[in-house]
Amino acid sequence: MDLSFNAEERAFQDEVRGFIAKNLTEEMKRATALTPSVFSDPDVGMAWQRALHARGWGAPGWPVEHGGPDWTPAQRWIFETESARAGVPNVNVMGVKMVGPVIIGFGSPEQKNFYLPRILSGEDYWCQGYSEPGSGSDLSSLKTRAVREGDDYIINGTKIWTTHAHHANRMFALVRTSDGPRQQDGISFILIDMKTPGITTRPILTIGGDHEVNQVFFDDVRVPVANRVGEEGKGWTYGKYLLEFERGSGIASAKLREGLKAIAELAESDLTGRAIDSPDIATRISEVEVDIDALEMTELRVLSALQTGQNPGAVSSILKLRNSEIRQAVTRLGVDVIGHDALAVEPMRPLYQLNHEPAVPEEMLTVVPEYLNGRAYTIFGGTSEIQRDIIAKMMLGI
Amino acid sequence: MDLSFNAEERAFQDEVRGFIAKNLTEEMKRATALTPSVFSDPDVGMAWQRALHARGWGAPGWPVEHGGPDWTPAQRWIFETESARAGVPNVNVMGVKMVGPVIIGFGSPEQKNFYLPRILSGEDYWCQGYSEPGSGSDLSSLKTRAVREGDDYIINGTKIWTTHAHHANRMFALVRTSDGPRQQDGISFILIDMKTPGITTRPILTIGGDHEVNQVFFDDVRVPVANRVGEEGKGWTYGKYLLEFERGSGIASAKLREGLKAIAELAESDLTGRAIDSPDIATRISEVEVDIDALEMTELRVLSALQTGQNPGAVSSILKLRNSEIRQAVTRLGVDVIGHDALAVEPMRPLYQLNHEPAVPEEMLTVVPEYLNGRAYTIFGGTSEIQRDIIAKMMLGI
Amino acid sequence: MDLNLTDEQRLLRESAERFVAESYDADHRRKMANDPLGFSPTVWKQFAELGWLALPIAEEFGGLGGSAVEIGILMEAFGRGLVSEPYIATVVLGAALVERCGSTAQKQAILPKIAEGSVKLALAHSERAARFDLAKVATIANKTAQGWRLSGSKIAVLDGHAADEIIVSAHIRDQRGASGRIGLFLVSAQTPSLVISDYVRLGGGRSCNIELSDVFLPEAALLGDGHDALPAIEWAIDRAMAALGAEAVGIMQVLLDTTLEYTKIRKQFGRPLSANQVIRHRLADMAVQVDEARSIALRAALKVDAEPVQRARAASGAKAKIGRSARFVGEQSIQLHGGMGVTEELEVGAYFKRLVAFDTLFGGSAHHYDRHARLGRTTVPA
Amino acid sequence: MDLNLTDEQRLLRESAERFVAESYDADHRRKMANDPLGFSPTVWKQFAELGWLALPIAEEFGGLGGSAVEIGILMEAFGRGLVSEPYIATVVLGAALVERCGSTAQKQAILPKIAEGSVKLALAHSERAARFDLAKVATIANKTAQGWRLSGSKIAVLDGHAADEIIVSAHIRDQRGASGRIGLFLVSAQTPSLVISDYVRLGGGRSCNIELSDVFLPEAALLGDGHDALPAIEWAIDRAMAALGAEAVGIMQVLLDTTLEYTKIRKQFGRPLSANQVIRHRLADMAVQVDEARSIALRAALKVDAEPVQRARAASGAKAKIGRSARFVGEQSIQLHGGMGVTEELEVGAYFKRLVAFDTLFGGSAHHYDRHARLGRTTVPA
Repeated sequence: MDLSFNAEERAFQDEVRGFIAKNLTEEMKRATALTPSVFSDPDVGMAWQRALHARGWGAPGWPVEHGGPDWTPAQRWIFETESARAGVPNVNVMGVKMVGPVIIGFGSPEQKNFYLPRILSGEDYWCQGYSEPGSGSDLSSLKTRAVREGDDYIINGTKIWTTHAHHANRMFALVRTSDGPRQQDGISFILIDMKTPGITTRPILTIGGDHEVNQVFFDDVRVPVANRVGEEGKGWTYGKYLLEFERGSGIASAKLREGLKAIAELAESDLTGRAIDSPDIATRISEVEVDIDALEMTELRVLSALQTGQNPGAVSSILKLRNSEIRQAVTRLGVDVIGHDALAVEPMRPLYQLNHEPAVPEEMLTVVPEYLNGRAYTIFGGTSEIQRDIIAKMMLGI
Repeated sequence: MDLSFNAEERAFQDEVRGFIAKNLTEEMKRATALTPSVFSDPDVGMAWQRALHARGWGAPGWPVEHGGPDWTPAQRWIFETESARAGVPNVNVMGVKMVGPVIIGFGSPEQKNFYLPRILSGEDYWCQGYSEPGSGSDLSSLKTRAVREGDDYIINGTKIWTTHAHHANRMFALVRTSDGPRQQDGISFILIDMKTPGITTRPILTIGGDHEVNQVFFDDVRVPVANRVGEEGKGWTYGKYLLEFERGSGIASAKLREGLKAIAELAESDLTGRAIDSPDIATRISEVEVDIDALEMTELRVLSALQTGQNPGAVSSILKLRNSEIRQAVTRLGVDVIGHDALAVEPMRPLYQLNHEPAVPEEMLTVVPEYLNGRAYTIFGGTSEIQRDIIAKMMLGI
Repeated sequence: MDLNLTDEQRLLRESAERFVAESYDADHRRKMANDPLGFSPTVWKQFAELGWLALPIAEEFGGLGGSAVEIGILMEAFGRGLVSEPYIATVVLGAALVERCGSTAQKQAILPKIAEGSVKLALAHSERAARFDLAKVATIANKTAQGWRLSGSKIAVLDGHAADEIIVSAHIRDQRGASGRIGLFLVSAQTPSLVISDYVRLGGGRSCNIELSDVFLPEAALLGDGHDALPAIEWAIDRAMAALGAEAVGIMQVLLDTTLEYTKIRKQFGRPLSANQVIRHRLADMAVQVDEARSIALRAALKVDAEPVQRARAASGAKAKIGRSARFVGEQSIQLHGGMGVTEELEVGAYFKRLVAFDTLFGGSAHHYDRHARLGRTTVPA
Repeated sequence: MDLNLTDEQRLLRESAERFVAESYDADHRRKMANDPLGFSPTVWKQFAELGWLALPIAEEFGGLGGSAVEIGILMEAFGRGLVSEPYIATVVLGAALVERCGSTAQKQAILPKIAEGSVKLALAHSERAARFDLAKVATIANKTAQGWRLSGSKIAVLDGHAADEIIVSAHIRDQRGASGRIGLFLVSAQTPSLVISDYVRLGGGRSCNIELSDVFLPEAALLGDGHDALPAIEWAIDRAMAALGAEAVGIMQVLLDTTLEYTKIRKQFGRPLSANQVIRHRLADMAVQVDEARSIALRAALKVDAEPVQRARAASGAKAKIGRSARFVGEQSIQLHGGMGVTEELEVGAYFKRLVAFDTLFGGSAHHYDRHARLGRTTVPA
């Protein structure tokens, strides 16, 4: 057992650091720091995607033949950790980490040839059409329907919580193509051009004041059958594959640590009247830091298991649960640290392009929106209640 | 609205204080303080019962015609509060507060004449036979059976968690006299002389090291039918009446406050290296104190409502839930306050009659046993889980 | 000893609840959120007509001589509607400070106007470097030949943008240098070289930061006679915290009711959310905390006129405990509403944000548990 | 970077788990609880034969040169059986301090004997007035012509009753008065005027209080050369806390397994307890906390040889977090066992009590979060 990196790993770490130092501009860093939602605006995120792609690192998790860099789990760890430390923008994860792997696993050769390079290069920007009003955590009850008409599907219905639908030119969606005996049967996985006639997008503002998610309406939207990934009615399987693909590659601790660091710096600053000297702030920072330490060790244990080809077991729900809870603890600590200044709402967006003097120092601008938006961490992607159901069932057999 | 007492209430308060000052000996106080279980040993508790009875205060909640003092709710509040402040022993609540009201409400004239004076005087010491192994919170599933044989019942079965069965000369018990369509039908309420042949008692030690509860076995125990209270098969109703009788008369905050005070004094003492100066002890004391303040206000709101004949609503589950949780918080705080000394176990009982020098100062002797025994607060009398079920159903309608 | 409402109190509650139910709805709140004033002058006039602005003011100054319990009844109703009128700033803080510290002339000049709705006040006390320490004031009032010269920066001034007069706290520095006393100064909002930067306040209404650079004031701007005003500031803020606690109870009650309703209707996996025992217990815990908050807020109100340590401990205890339950009830209301709870589409978020603001105002839970503890020590630490 | 067990580590785990499963059961524990020694000398001999007493000791002194990770593997297995042998006192604290502070002669004299099982040690450091502050030592060691004279009171000495030699910390006072240095002194348990009062320790084993009134010791009783021993004491206790953390993980795992089993079997209202979603989620939370505790205990073990601040933060962080989960898992195990959990009839109580003792040993969660915080400040408070 050894926590330290070997010589090759250290060399790779230097390489990543060098790359970031060369490519990450101050503007990108500032824009990322001043983004109170999970995703970077495309102008910021895609600039970084292009830099990564130029270096051959555009899709860390993909197989080499499709442009992946062929990293070991430890290398991915190092890459993610250094990226978080440096504060790089978020790339379009719906493309790289979500639809990409599904196309690689189940897409036709034509689909692979067409879509994958466009994801890598940043030419395409994807959004995900899974949730619907009325089918939150119970996704299999979805009602958006695709009816076959010749070589096309005619899609009617609506999707909700569609992150960056207002930026995306493509959507991958789960739609109902038939009514199976079980609800999850009869769902298909479809790729949709967002410029197709009949698609309209309604912004949904978060309580933090951000426009990140949308409701998307489909009104007789005609999509070629060729845009279906894999078999008709098997979409549920591909959706689950996507979840499994993600499992075990969760590297969240490094970002959490940076988030905590920013809050701790505020707490040690005169801007907050040195909140760190107030009762409980210092120990709460320690509590969260230790929680992050534990999460990091769990991630590393999973990584070590993966490295030797072992199955890490059903820890993905633990990682999801704790990651979301710790994120909320960090953002809540932020609100408590800035004290009086938490009362000031800055409604303008993006925060990195304000054209007036804000009521609070710039370092505080994202604190309250991140806390408010962060309530979603324990809701989206399966609520904490559902994660506990899963842990009880999968790990404990009850 | 007024929190303060009026002139009559102040006069009564003086009367109670005078009574306590005259009757409560230092030995009784010390023995009470050194009792780490809920109930005083009978030699201590019954001495206090006799003093109360001599003053006409032997049964505060009873009607005047049976020897009650005819107090207003405010007077009962004052009496309970002053008693808690002074640290008086616990009397035999199974007699005064439990079986007494049932006999008053449903007993025959003979039963009233025979039993009530003996409860008041302390001649009888009662224990309660409700729970059975296998029927914890689900009391209606009880299996101890009383079969009619002439003018007697023949009782077979076993009761558990019988507090002070090893001290009591009488037990009131719920037993099954027939199998109704619903489980709670066919249960009868029986008064049993503990000296009846066929009764054996097995001590059950708590994790705190105290002998407070027992398992009681009934092996062809012959009890006169005349010892049944009320109708056969209606015992469940009487048991429920008992709970309702208790409802609203919950005055727990004064005792909690005294418990907290003892811990706070330890925390401010050199014996604990002034634990109060340690991180979090002082604020945790405040947290618990404020919780007690809130509980007290809720108790007073209930009292005020009762005073004007209003129905206080379904707050009894809230009072039970919070009382038990706050008690546990107090005892846990105690363990954290005494630090290193929490490691020392004193196995001898009673603690007020130790014949050797204990490993820790006397003020600390009950701290760990009270914490350990106190785990029962959220279990007995309906677990906290069941209280939450009740609150959801009764208060919220779900 | 009697905690039942009097008949008058019951009537006040009914009329306040009715007014709020009739005058405040989602549309009104959205309008106010985008309004440069953040509240409705018409409603303020109605408050005056209903006697609410006169409520705590002594009868000799045109008031009704009401107690903190009545203020609490009003505030709980305000909470139900997320009322954004500057009641705390003007009536609970402003009028109280004028009444306690002001000269007779000042009281006669200001209090009747507050009662009739023609003057609004605000208290500018907090400073960024002081955090929640009320004794830490860096703003200086220099005694000059003509009066006073004030310099300093104030933040988080509740409703300062709407006030006619702002009560500014400053360390008094006279001919002999720093006096060690804090003074309260009545500063007209029209005073030149007073820079007020207002902003939308989390959860409704507006607050502002104020820059004072060499603000010249007449002699009479000092409220009262120059005794140290810190005890009065603590007293007034304790009253405000008791009132805000009652408001928070009203807010929490709405969230509890709304969330309960939602979990009964919303179906997942073919059955209502409330069929889940975990959700039933969560709601039970919310209900328990709302009930406890109601008890402890009432206690703080009943203790506002007790001796200072008792009063302060009751106010801080209530602020701390309600702050904690407010966060719990607020966060769980969002959680149980699922995705919709995190959006501006429902009103849950607005109520939640007001609770977050409540917990932050005048210091969060940890600050007030600590104050409660420090005031409660029977001995002084070595 | 590799957190998989090596083959040797896997073997160690298997043999330790097997030994514990075969040698420890409820009867054995009950016997030990009433035993004046509190553990079995036969088992101690077996520990020696298995090489476990030699595990962390350097090879040159008859040891195996094992790391904290191996100690952790052993301790987790010990936790599963509630082992009460004085392993922490003798091997983790005692041997480590001798090895770090002792002269070569002292090491040669003591360490091989520990490894072979013929000498047991204990550390007498805590004092009542010091609480958990390791730097606060009131015991005095006066330098005399012949050697040393020690006076003071020690409490909570782990396994002191069974030790052949007790390592006592004291402030060194020489000819020039107080030196400001803490010394460690080897005191034979047979030394006259040493009063050892032992007691049953919560959760198993025994501890003692020790009175030293004018205890005369030879010059050579001082461990090492009289450098301030505080850094060594902190280092040794950090190692002990890492080891105890692993033990706590073993204890919690047993409680989780036992409670899970019980809720599947125990029926209430006609169905197993585990049919309640609230109970399933409670168990899920327990499982999550056990998993987190395992991670953070491993981290503390992997950091025992890091530079002091990193080591201490890892040890305190682990102690604090595991202390908290230990209380949660322990208390919930009792709660879910219902009435039976609060009695000595089941073993749940014994495991729970050991966890309470764990949280208390060397300071509770709050103390260690505070130490973690103080060591982590990047700037010094004003």
